[in-house]
Amino acid sequence: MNLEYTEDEKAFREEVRQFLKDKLPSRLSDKVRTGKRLTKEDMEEWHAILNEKGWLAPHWPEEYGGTDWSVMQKFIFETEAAQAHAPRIVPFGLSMLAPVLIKYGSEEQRRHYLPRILDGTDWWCQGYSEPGAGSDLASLKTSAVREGDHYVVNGQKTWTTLGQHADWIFCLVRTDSSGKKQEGISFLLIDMDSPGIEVRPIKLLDGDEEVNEVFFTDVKVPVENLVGEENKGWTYAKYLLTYERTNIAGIGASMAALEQLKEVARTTNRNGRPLIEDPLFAQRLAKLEIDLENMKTTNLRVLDAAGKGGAPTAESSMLKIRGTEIRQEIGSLMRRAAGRYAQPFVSESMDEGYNGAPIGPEWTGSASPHYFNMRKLSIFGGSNEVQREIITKAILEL
Amino acid sequence: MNLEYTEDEKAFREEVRQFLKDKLPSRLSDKVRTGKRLTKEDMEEWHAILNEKGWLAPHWPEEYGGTDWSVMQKFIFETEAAQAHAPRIVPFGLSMLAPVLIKYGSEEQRRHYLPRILDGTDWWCQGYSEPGAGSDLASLKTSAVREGDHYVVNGQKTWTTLGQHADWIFCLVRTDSSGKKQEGISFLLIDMDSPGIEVRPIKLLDGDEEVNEVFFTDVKVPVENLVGEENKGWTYAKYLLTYERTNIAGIGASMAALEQLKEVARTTNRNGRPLIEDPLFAQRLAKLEIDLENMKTTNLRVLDAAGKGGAPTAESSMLKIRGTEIRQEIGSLMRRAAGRYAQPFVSESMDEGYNGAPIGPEWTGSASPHYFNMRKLSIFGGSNEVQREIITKAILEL
Amino acid sequence: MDFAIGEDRQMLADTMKRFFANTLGWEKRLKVIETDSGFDRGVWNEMAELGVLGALFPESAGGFGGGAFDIGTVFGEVGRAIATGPFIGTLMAGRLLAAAGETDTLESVISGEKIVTYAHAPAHDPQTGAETNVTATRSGDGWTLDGAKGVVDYLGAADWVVVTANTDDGQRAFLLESGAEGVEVLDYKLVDGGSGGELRLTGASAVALSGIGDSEIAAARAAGIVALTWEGVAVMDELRDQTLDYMRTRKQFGVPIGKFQALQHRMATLALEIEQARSAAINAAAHLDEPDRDRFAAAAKYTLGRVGSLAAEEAIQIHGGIGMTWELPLSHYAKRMVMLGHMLGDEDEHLARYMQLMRAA
Amino acid sequence: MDFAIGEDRQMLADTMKRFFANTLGWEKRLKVIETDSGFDRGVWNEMAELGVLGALFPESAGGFGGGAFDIGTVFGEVGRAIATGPFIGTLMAGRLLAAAGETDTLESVISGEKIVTYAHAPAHDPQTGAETNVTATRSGDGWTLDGAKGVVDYLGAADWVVVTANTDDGQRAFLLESGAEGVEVLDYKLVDGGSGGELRLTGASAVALSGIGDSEIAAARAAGIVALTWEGVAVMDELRDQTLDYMRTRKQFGVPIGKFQALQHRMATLALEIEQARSAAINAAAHLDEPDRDRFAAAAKYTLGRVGSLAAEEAIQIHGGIGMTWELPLSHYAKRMVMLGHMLGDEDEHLARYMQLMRAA
Repeated sequence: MNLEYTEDEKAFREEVRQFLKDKLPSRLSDKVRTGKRLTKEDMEEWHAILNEKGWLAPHWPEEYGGTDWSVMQKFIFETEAAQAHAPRIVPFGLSMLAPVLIKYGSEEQRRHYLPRILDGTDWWCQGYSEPGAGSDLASLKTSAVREGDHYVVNGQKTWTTLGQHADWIFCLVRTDSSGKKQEGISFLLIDMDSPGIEVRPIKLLDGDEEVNEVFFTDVKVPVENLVGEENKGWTYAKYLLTYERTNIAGIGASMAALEQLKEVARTTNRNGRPLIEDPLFAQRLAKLEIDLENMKTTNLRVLDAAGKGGAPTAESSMLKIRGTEIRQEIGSLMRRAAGRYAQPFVSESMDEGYNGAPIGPEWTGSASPHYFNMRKLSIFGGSNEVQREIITKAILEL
Repeated sequence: MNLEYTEDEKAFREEVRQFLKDKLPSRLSDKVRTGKRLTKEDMEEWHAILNEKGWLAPHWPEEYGGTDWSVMQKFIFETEAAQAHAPRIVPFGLSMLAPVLIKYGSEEQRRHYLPRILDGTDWWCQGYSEPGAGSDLASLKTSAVREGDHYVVNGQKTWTTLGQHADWIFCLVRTDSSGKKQEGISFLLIDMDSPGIEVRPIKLLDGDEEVNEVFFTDVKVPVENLVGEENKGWTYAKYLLTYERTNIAGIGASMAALEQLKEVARTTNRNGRPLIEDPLFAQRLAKLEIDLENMKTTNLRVLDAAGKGGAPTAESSMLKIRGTEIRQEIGSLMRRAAGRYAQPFVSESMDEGYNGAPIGPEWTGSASPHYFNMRKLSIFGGSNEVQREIITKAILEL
Repeated sequence: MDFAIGEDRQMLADTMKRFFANTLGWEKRLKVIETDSGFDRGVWNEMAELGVLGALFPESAGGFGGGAFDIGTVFGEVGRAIATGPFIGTLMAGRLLAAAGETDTLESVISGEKIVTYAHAPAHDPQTGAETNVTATRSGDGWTLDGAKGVVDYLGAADWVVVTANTDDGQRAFLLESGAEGVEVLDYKLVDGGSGGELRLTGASAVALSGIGDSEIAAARAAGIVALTWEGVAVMDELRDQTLDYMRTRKQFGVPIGKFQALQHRMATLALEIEQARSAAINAAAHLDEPDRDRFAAAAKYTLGRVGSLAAEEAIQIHGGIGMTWELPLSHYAKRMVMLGHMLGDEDEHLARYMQLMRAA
Repeated sequence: MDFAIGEDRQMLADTMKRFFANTLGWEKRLKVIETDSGFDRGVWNEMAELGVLGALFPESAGGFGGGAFDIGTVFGEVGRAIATGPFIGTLMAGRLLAAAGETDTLESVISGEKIVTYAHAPAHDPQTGAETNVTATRSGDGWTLDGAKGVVDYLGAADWVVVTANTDDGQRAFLLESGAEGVEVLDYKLVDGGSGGELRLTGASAVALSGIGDSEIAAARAAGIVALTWEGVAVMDELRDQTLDYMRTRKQFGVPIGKFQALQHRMATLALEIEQARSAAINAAAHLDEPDRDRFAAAAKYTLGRVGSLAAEEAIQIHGGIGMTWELPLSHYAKRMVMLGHMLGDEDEHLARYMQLMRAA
């Protein structure tokens, strides 16, 4: 057993660090570090920088623009980028749609869509959830009826993250209602400019609008936009949901956030001493750090097993649960650290260039909104309850 | 709202305290306080003292020997007795069988059995659980077949607490297997001296033998020992299970045990200071004490509602869950307080008159056995999972 | 022993329930919390006319209640309606005004004519990063205040502020006109839709409240904690009931999610914890005028913080995405719940206080 | 990075598994733990002949392993078989003997001929109620030991005891013959079926181990913690697997209890926590010779204590009454699990240590 990085991995880590030092704009990393809102342009800027370097799609095959990195290299890149406060890469095209196209799409679809994902021509969003189909995704109702060269799509999707920026949406639609609910689902690519599509933002409890409802009224979609076979969409959907799990625990983001939290605990006084010397706060912090240190190794063990030829396994459900719990707990401790200054809410202060009077320590401004926003982590991407169901069946064999 | 005792209640409390001071033998209270084993004779001694005073059966109607106390008086008596380290009163005859006889038994049964319970002639034990019927009590299989003037009983009961001392056992038996499982159960009184009964002690993980298996092989039971009607036993069983709930939270026992724990925390040094000044131990202790203070009031609120004419309600399931959790947590903290001295196990040191060399602080000797023994609280008497089911249906209405 | 709240208080509660239902319906409330002040002055005045604020103070000070369970009753209804407004500031400032015999001032507060708030916690100084507090110095017959206070409840709407300050003789309290010279108010919105502000004082003139020192200030704080815990328990009740309603109707996999045992058992635990929090709030009220006041106040505020976060987080989690939306009342109750934890000291602060009192006992 | 345990260690593990299966079946173990010493000397010797004890020490000291993952491998199998015996005493005393170059003594321990244990923690003095430790004073060429040590692993069976003691020059370690004059041994059974003892020394002669001071003693402790955490994770694996087996077969209300979702979700959480504890144990081993050894040791022992209690309590609870019976192996695993938490410092002690290191970092 050896938990050290190999020499090659160390060299790679250096290369990544140098790249981040040279190419990650401090304007962007400052925004990420201080919890400011990222604009569409911010996200596109980082996307383009990575694409120029050829590091945008590490998990794609090399022939389409991937990097041929080992799982460990991918892990190193992700943790280093997170610790350097790089923006998260918008995953919908790169990490969700692309693997499906690569495995199940036609060669034409791959040749057409993949380069446009890389160069930023197409911003994709995801059309999975519906108002009546949350954890029970397969009960979706949005229908696609074949009429000549087209499908006609009617229905509604919801929780469509960043859908307001999107050029395209990949959708699960119902093409057959006669059999088992999983068996009549198809996977369609839909141009967001199509007549009959309406996007309505959903205001969340922190006042922000990052998710949307998308309504489809007689939307015509060319049949060549079907991925794979009709009524086989559930297979592709499940593949998509289990594919990109190397970063599901969000270790890098947690490491970066914990460092900030510890800095806050060292520099914030409460009752005349730094929070890190307050036994009750310090024990929360210590328990959290221990949990994260353990999680790092748990994550690497799962990656190591996957790298040895295993596919992503049900173990990733454990990573999802504890990884999101850790991120939520970090958010919770930042909120606690803010004390009474967790209460003020100046929405504009989270935008770039805000010049208003500062209220409380700077980092407190986003503490509560971030805490509330983090609740989504245990709900989206397969709720933590759904993950426990997966563990029950696949690992516990109950 | 007024959480103070009334003047009458205060006077009653004084009377109880005086009685305990005068009549509770220090030999017994010392044994209880130091976690020593109680013998059958010890339990009988306290039983007789209470009977002499007329305080043995507060929850019985006065005509049979009850006290006509209010729920608050019963609560005061129970908490004062526990805090004075009185032995617990063996409940099987007094608090389990007697209420069933009073409500559902014949006048002959009441006149015969109740006085014998009071004067200690009959020691009762409970024949409810079976190896295949734990939480799912109604699936019991022990059969009673009517043959002339007798039932012939065959089967097995288990977890029969203190059955080794018992003269009689009250049993749920199956008299009809044709319909719903709840509908073929009868309630029988069986003399433990009957031919065909065998009692085998079950050794528990702490090495002690307080529960038993009871085997029935062609045991003849006179039909007049049937309580109520044949096949209606499930009604009586449920009544028994919900009847005696005023003390289900074990507040008095917890208060007494917490006082001991705090004394230990004040007098035990760890790393050069008393445990009560160790922030990690002290916060466990403070959380526990707060939970118990809250529980005291929750318990009184439930009693108050019951005293105003309400029957014991599903709220008592909450009392059962949190009450047992608190008692278990006290046991857990005693074990933690013992540090490395939680490991030695000198079984004989828990018997009266043990003269061996003491190992570690005196109270550490029973810390681990007691901790393990306390696990039963969340299992027996309707497991805490079963209580959550009751809450789900009766309170949450889900 | 008696756990009934009493007829008069029940009437008060019923009145408030009806009043909020009529004047602060959900759509109205959504509009109110989008305003700068975060509350509706008209509703406030109407409510004052009903006598709600009078219930917080004893007859000797122009009110008609002032007992711990009166406070609890009022704040319980505030919580149930998730009403915004300077409730806690009115209570705490008003208790000190009452103790100081400033009945005229208090009368105009009780009637709704004037708004008063309470400034006690120090401010974070954005220049130095340090905590800054207010000091008071004698100036002729009166006093001059300098320094700053942080996160003062509804400061922007206040006509008067009761400010605590350090003097050569220890801590005292002062009555300050918010429009006076040397008073700078920086007001802002709060996470729960209300408003707060930073109070910066430079040689501002103020009137000393007579007879107010550490012990009266501690008593006002204890009354504030009773208020917050009763408000909190009502908010928890709402979080639980709204979640149970959702569980009965929302279907997944063909059945109401309330049929999933894992969720049932979590809700059973939550319901139990809420009953414990209710008992803690009752204990805090019952001991408000007793020697062990601080122990029960600490226990109640600790319990509120712990159970409150659990209630907010479980309610959102069980709702799923919809529980995170602005549109649903639930998310607003969750925000209010969590923010209550940050007022007058959080869970850890009160647990530490309890530990201290336990050691000393 | 590589998480495979390696071929040699896998062979060692397989050998131990077979050995325990053949020599320490369940009925045999039940008899062994009823004896005074709580272990079987014959089994111990056979095991030593297989080379199991040699795996705990480096070649330079007559062993053939001694790395952190060797220790982990051995103690993992000890845990899985819930084998009793002076394992931890052998490891910790042996590490100090090795460091002091006492290879002859160590050789007879590795071969099974002699038994050594390790006495470090102070004793509770039943007369004074105080903690008493051992002090060493020079006496001619040698040393004299006075004082007491508490809860010494398998003291009654030991031929030798490595005793730490305070001297004028700080802490040192000594080799003591258990039969020497001035040595009083009070031995007793332990909760988990093994044995321990109080060691009382009155002018007992002992040999100083050369070159052993605070830092070597701390290293032995860290090795001991690696051992306990690996043993503990194996015990947790057993608790989980035995409980899952029970859940698949035990029926209530007509279905296996494993079909109850509330229990499923609790077991999912437990399984997750056990993986975290395994990672903690791996981390402790990986850092045994690194500068941040103590941080990872504290993290692992804290995690072991926390998850261990959870595993023991959940396993018993889900089994119900049967989980509390002597007859079922499960209850013995649960007892061993909880007792591991009490060895070499408990959960809270290690969390406090971690907090201290975190503050200093």
